[in-house]
Amino acid sequence: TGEAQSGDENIVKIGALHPLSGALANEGQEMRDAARLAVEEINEAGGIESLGGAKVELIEADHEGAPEKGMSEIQRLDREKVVGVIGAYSSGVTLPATQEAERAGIPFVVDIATVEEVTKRGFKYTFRVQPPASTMAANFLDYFNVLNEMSDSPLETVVLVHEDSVFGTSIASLIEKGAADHGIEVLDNIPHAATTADLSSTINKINRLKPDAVIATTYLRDGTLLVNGLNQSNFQPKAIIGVANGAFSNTSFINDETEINQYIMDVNYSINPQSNLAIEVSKRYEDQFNKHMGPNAAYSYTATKVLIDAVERAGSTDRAKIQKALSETNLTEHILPQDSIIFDESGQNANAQAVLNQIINGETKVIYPDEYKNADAVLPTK
Amino acid sequence: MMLRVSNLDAGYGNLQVLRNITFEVNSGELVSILGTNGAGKTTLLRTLSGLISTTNGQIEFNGKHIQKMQPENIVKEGLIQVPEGRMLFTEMTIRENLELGAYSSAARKNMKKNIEYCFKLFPILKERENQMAGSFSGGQQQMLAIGRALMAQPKILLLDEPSTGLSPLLTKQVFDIIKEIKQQGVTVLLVEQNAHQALSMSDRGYVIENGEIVMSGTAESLLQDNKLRESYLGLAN
Amino acid sequence: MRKFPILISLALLIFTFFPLIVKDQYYMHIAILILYYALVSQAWNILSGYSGQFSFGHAAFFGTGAYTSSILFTKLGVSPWIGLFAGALIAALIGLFIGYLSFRFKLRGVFFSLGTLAFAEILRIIIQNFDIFNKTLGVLIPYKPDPLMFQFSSRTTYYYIILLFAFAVTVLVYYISRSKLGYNLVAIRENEDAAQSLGVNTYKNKMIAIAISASLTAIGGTFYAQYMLFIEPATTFSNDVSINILLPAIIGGAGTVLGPIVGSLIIIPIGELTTTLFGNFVGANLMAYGVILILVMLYLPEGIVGWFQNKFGKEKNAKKKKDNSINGGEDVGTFKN
Amino acid sequence: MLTLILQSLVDGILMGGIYGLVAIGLTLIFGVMKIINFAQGALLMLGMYISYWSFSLLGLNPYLSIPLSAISLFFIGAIIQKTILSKMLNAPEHNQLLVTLGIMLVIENLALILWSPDFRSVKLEGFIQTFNIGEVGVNVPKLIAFIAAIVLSIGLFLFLKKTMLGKAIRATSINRNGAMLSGINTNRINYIAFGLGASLAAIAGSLITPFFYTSPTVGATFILKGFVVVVLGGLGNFIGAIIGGLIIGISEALGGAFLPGSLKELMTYIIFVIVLMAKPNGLFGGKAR
Amino acid sequence: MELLKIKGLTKRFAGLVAVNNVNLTLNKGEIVGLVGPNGAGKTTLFHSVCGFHTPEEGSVKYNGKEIIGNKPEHICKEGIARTFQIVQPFGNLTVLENVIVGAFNREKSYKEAERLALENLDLIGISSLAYSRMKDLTFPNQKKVEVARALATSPEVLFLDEVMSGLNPSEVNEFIELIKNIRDSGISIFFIEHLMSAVMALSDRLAVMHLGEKIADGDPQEVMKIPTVVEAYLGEEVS
Ligand SMILES: Nc1ncnc2c1ncn2[C@@H]1O[C@H](COP(=O)(O)OP(=O)(O)OP(=O)(O)O)[C@@H](O)[C@H]1O
Ligand SMILES: Nc1ncnc2c1ncn2[C@@H]1O[C@H](COP(=O)(O)OP(=O)(O)OP(=O)(O)O)[C@@H](O)[C@H]1O
Ligand SMILES: [Mg+2]
Ligand SMILES: [Mg+2]
Repeated sequence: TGEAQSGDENIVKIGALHPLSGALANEGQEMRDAARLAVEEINEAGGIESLGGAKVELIEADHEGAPEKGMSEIQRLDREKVVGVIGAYSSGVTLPATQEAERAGIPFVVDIATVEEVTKRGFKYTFRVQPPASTMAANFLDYFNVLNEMSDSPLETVVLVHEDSVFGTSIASLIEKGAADHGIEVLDNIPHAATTADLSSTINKINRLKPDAVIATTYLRDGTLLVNGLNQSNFQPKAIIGVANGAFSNTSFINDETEINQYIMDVNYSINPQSNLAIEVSKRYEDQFNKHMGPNAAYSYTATKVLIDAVERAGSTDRAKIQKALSETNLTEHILPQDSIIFDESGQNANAQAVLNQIINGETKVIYPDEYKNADAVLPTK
Repeated sequence: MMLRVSNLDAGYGNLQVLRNITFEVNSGELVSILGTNGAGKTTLLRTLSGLISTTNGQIEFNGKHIQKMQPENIVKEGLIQVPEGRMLFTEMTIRENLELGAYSSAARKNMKKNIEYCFKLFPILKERENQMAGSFSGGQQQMLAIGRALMAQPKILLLDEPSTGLSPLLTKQVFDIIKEIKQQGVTVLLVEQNAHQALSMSDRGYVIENGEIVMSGTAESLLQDNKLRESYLGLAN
Repeated sequence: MRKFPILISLALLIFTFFPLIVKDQYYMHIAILILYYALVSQAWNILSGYSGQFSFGHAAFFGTGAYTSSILFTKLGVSPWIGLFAGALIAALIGLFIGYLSFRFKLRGVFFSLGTLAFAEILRIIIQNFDIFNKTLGVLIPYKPDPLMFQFSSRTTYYYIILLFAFAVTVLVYYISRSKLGYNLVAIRENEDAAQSLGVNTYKNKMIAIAISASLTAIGGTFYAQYMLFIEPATTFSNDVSINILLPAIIGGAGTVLGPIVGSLIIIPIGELTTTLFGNFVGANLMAYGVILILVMLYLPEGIVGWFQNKFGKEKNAKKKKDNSINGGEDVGTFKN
Repeated sequence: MLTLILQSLVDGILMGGIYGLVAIGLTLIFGVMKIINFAQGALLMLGMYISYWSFSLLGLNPYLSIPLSAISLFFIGAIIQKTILSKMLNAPEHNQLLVTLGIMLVIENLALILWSPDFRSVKLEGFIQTFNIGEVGVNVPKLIAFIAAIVLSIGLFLFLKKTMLGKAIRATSINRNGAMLSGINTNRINYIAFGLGASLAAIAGSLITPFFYTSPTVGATFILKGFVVVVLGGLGNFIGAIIGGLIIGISEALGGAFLPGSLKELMTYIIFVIVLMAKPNGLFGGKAR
Repeated sequence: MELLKIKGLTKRFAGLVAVNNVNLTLNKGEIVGLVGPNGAGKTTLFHSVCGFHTPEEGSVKYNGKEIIGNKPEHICKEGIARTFQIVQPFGNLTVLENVIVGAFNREKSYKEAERLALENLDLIGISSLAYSRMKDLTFPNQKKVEVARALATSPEVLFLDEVMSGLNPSEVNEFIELIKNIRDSGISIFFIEHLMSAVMALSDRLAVMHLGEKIADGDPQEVMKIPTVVEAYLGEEVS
């Protein structure tokens, strides 16, 4: 299966597998756009040098959020002779899709998929750029303590609110596990369905428990319901902190909900605001697609770049060689708030980490760690 | 002439049931249609009402060609049918069923009066006006079906075996009502298995068999016909 | 239907040789999906196509099968081959429970449909809230090919297994359709009062139908889990699963033996075809799929097999009719000389 | 504790009103016309988009764009009925289900293509979002929706029971041939009924717009509960739909306050199943034939 | 021998007493007719005996065994088969398939059931319709199929609810012969009919219901002379 792929010598095909339609289409299309941007940049810069300036072609695939669709799309991409794939956002699709890629020997660079197991199956062809749930949780706990050190009104009690798919659940349960060690008291851990039309019972519980902070892992719609509901209720926590939150990092939320989003924090993967490259890319993204480059887009962009970098270094369209090149990745020029991108044995981006963001006056800023920050934190007060 | 049917063909899908049917009904007449089981009588009435589309031929009603008209417009013209199987609104009350009989705007004006008239003809309908039609007994449903048709103020009334399921007493009453309706100037086209009784009050009759009209004549002549007596009236000579 | 044995053997033959001719993994995967959907849709067909109890919640049985074998395997190391039967058994019990509640209390029509849907949701919520089921995290089955553990390195093996399942179930349905049980079920679908008046124990027969249907669907669930190696409650118990299960049977012809297979043979490739043709224009593929659904239902209201039976069955019936009347069947026509 | 219970009750009642609101259009199409309309959520979504675009392009308050969305959807519904559903009046019931599924796919994906999957929201300036009664907060947009639900359900109840048109709609769904023979233009009645069902979906959509994001798949959020509520209340029963909605809303709110995890959702379905056991035709359903 | 004994049977519908304290017996080999004005409660009585309604009071003994409270299917298994006044066809099945469902009541194998079904279709004289779809048949033919279907269950007792309505007089005469033949084959018959010619020709005994009550029971000729019967049912005199 590992052989040279493209029919046309001067074209290198890579696949992008995302939920382009269905309930997750918003995120999926945002990520596809980022991949398009990355490919465009490469081609503008002269294509893949080691392959004589071969152009990169992006083959876009839609998995609709359905596992078996993800599987068949991988095979379709295989027949298209892609040299590698990026994707796939939903953990439920990423797991079978990467497995299929493993079988077929297709390098698969996961842009987003939170669940730990993606890189825990001993697969050779699976790599992940995003920090997994455990890193997200660990980062959150650390930052939380840092926050408390800075502030004169420390946060002691929290309520965890999370959407109940594997994404929210895995992060929330890891936080709950580690909370005690970090001196945090978890008053409750409340799940909800991401598609829910109503979060008032969650809000009522929060009202009763009166935590210092609400820690939320949600998608856009439910996240907005939560913040809105809290805002309208009689109790205001000192802080609302998202973890990998799909709302607090979303353009719609940041731009449209200015009445309620002031000072909300979010521990999230994102771009590095101290990097000129990142600023440039996100500017171009914004110009081209008319929306803010959120973390999902940033990671798809990076995943595409990582894959192409490997092709460049492999100097071949042979998938096995690309796999080898990927495992030797050491990408220093990237847009993420982390050291160089290198993959550990399991294929996980070893330096991946989240940063602490805060929405300040309708813009999202990094407030910690210091090396990446572009604004000072507005600390919770009482 | 009120109704003239010429060279009519009709059927269900690929199945042709009616073949080259030609007959007429004059204004004020009571005409019976006889025929064995499955001969096509019901199909004929359905076609007249527009429930089945014709494949050939013409239906002229009061000078208008109605073979291409929608059923509801045919009703507006005054051609009303008491269908086989009654086709009641089973989950609606007796009163609502009657009211819906007077759906067309002309009939709606006289709704109150006509309901009273139906109640007079069939007192059980008044007694049970709020009962669901579906829980009526078979015969009661038949009365309701006739009542609903009368609500539409028919110019011509098509009755598909109206005595089906009625007790002898009620059968008599229904025939009396048909006579009364006729008296009032309504033209009647009657399909009946109770051939003897039907013919004895009819002006003329047609016999339909295998979808074709095979015999016609005045009521008396038909009543005297030997073959008819044997195979339709069950009277061996 | 007398042609069935010939037809089915022929199809089996073609399907058996398919992998020898077609090596492409993509086509193999599609073929597996076709057979898998033929299996679960056939299972649905028994309850809903034959006995007319329209289930909207077969995801409940599918999920039970998938979860039983996967949990047994990952937590206790029980081979999914055993899990397959355990899942089928538990699904049958759940089916009987749902059946008891629905049929004893005379839920009919849409009430039954939404009742089954509610049960699928109830199961999902239960799974999502209990640790033994890994809550919402789902179950990841480690990738370690081992035939004894229902895991194969070659896709062809999966193919032959699902081929066997799908055809076994189809043959089973063929026999049911010609048996007392089959006639009872159809009678229940057409008119329960009449069925009862003819001595059909409607409750018992419906219970049998739901038990068979549930357990066969669960077998499909186990297969799916072993093939995908990952299941999670949100997708496993979703409405989409229930709809995908009933789609082939209706397209092909509910209440016919070959309906689910034919429907699956059509609907799965159409889904792939629209993706290939319109895939670059996101949304257009699903729109096209929707349009095709509408057209099929408009022009083939009784499904593909139903349409065939009507078209060719009619001629056959007409012939039989004639034969009969020649053999002394009474004829009309006393008048025409 | 008491505040919590009271607050939960209020939230539950308001949310129940929303469920009821969604269920009203559904109970007309599903309960009276006997069409299992999967596309109802998609129609609701169209209503939301109409209100959204009226707001963002014309600056029209969503409450003012209700007539626009209602009328537009009436015609869309009538067209769907005329071009598609009217052709399958004699087909088996479950076929309609697949057809409406197809319609849903077409509408949702058309919306995806036309308007992208972006989430859109309407922000009403200077609009009071909540007020307090004692310590209990009441959400204003939801209250408006709740009142609208009650008004609409009573209106429709009277419409179907008292007017000739309403009776004709019921008659047509019971026996189409019988209706034709009574002089009812059944095709027209079906366009009107389906159009009305669609415009009720649109009204619900417009009323939801002020507090919920609009996106192509938003219909799914409401429609499943909508079906549950319709069945719970008894098919075709408008008052039943509201009461069914309230039952679900309140039980969810109380369940959410006192049950761990996402078990509150279980309440909906368990209540649903229990009600059906006791009353196989829904709370206010008539006797089975 | 008393085959079926109905005692004190009462069935009410919300305020309406549809069947009021009715006593009736059917002896082996007998044909009993039941007449009465529309809405008298005849069909309701059938429904109550056959398990489709649960009567409020009374008992029905079949072969000495109480059958009230039994489900319709059990009553059929016991040996009572019935037809419906408002036909209850299996609309999408062929006529033959309709009858096969009945035949499966006692038969196990498909072959046997099919044979039995064809036999009964032949008996009723509708074999030519065997492969027609039930819902395409005219009502009278559907009723004939219902008779064949009921007979195929191999009953001891046959309940017929207005099977002859919609037949023309000659066809009625044929049907009368048919029913007599069925009786001669050992099946007792209890029938409702409004066609007086048929009622008089068939009934060994005749019962009359009015407003839910049985108002007469006995020799047909005698019963038809009872003034209350004449008044309630026939109107004026007997023809
Ligand atoms: N919906 C239908 N589809 C197909 N064939 C039909 C349909 N309805 C009736 N037929 C057939 O058409 C023929 C004529 O039927 P029709 O109902 O007109 O007879 P009829 O003269 O009214 O008989 P009856 O006295 O029994 O009511 C019959 O052979 C019948 O089987
Ligand atoms: N399900 C029901 N609910 C309410 N009333 C009913 C129900 N079924 C029957 N009835 C009423 O009970 C009475 C007896 O009805 P039944 O059908 O037994 O009459 P019948 O003697 O068979 O009349 P017919 O000769 O007209 O068929 C009627 O007044 C009828 O309206
Ligand atoms: Mg007829
Ligand atoms: Mg009766």
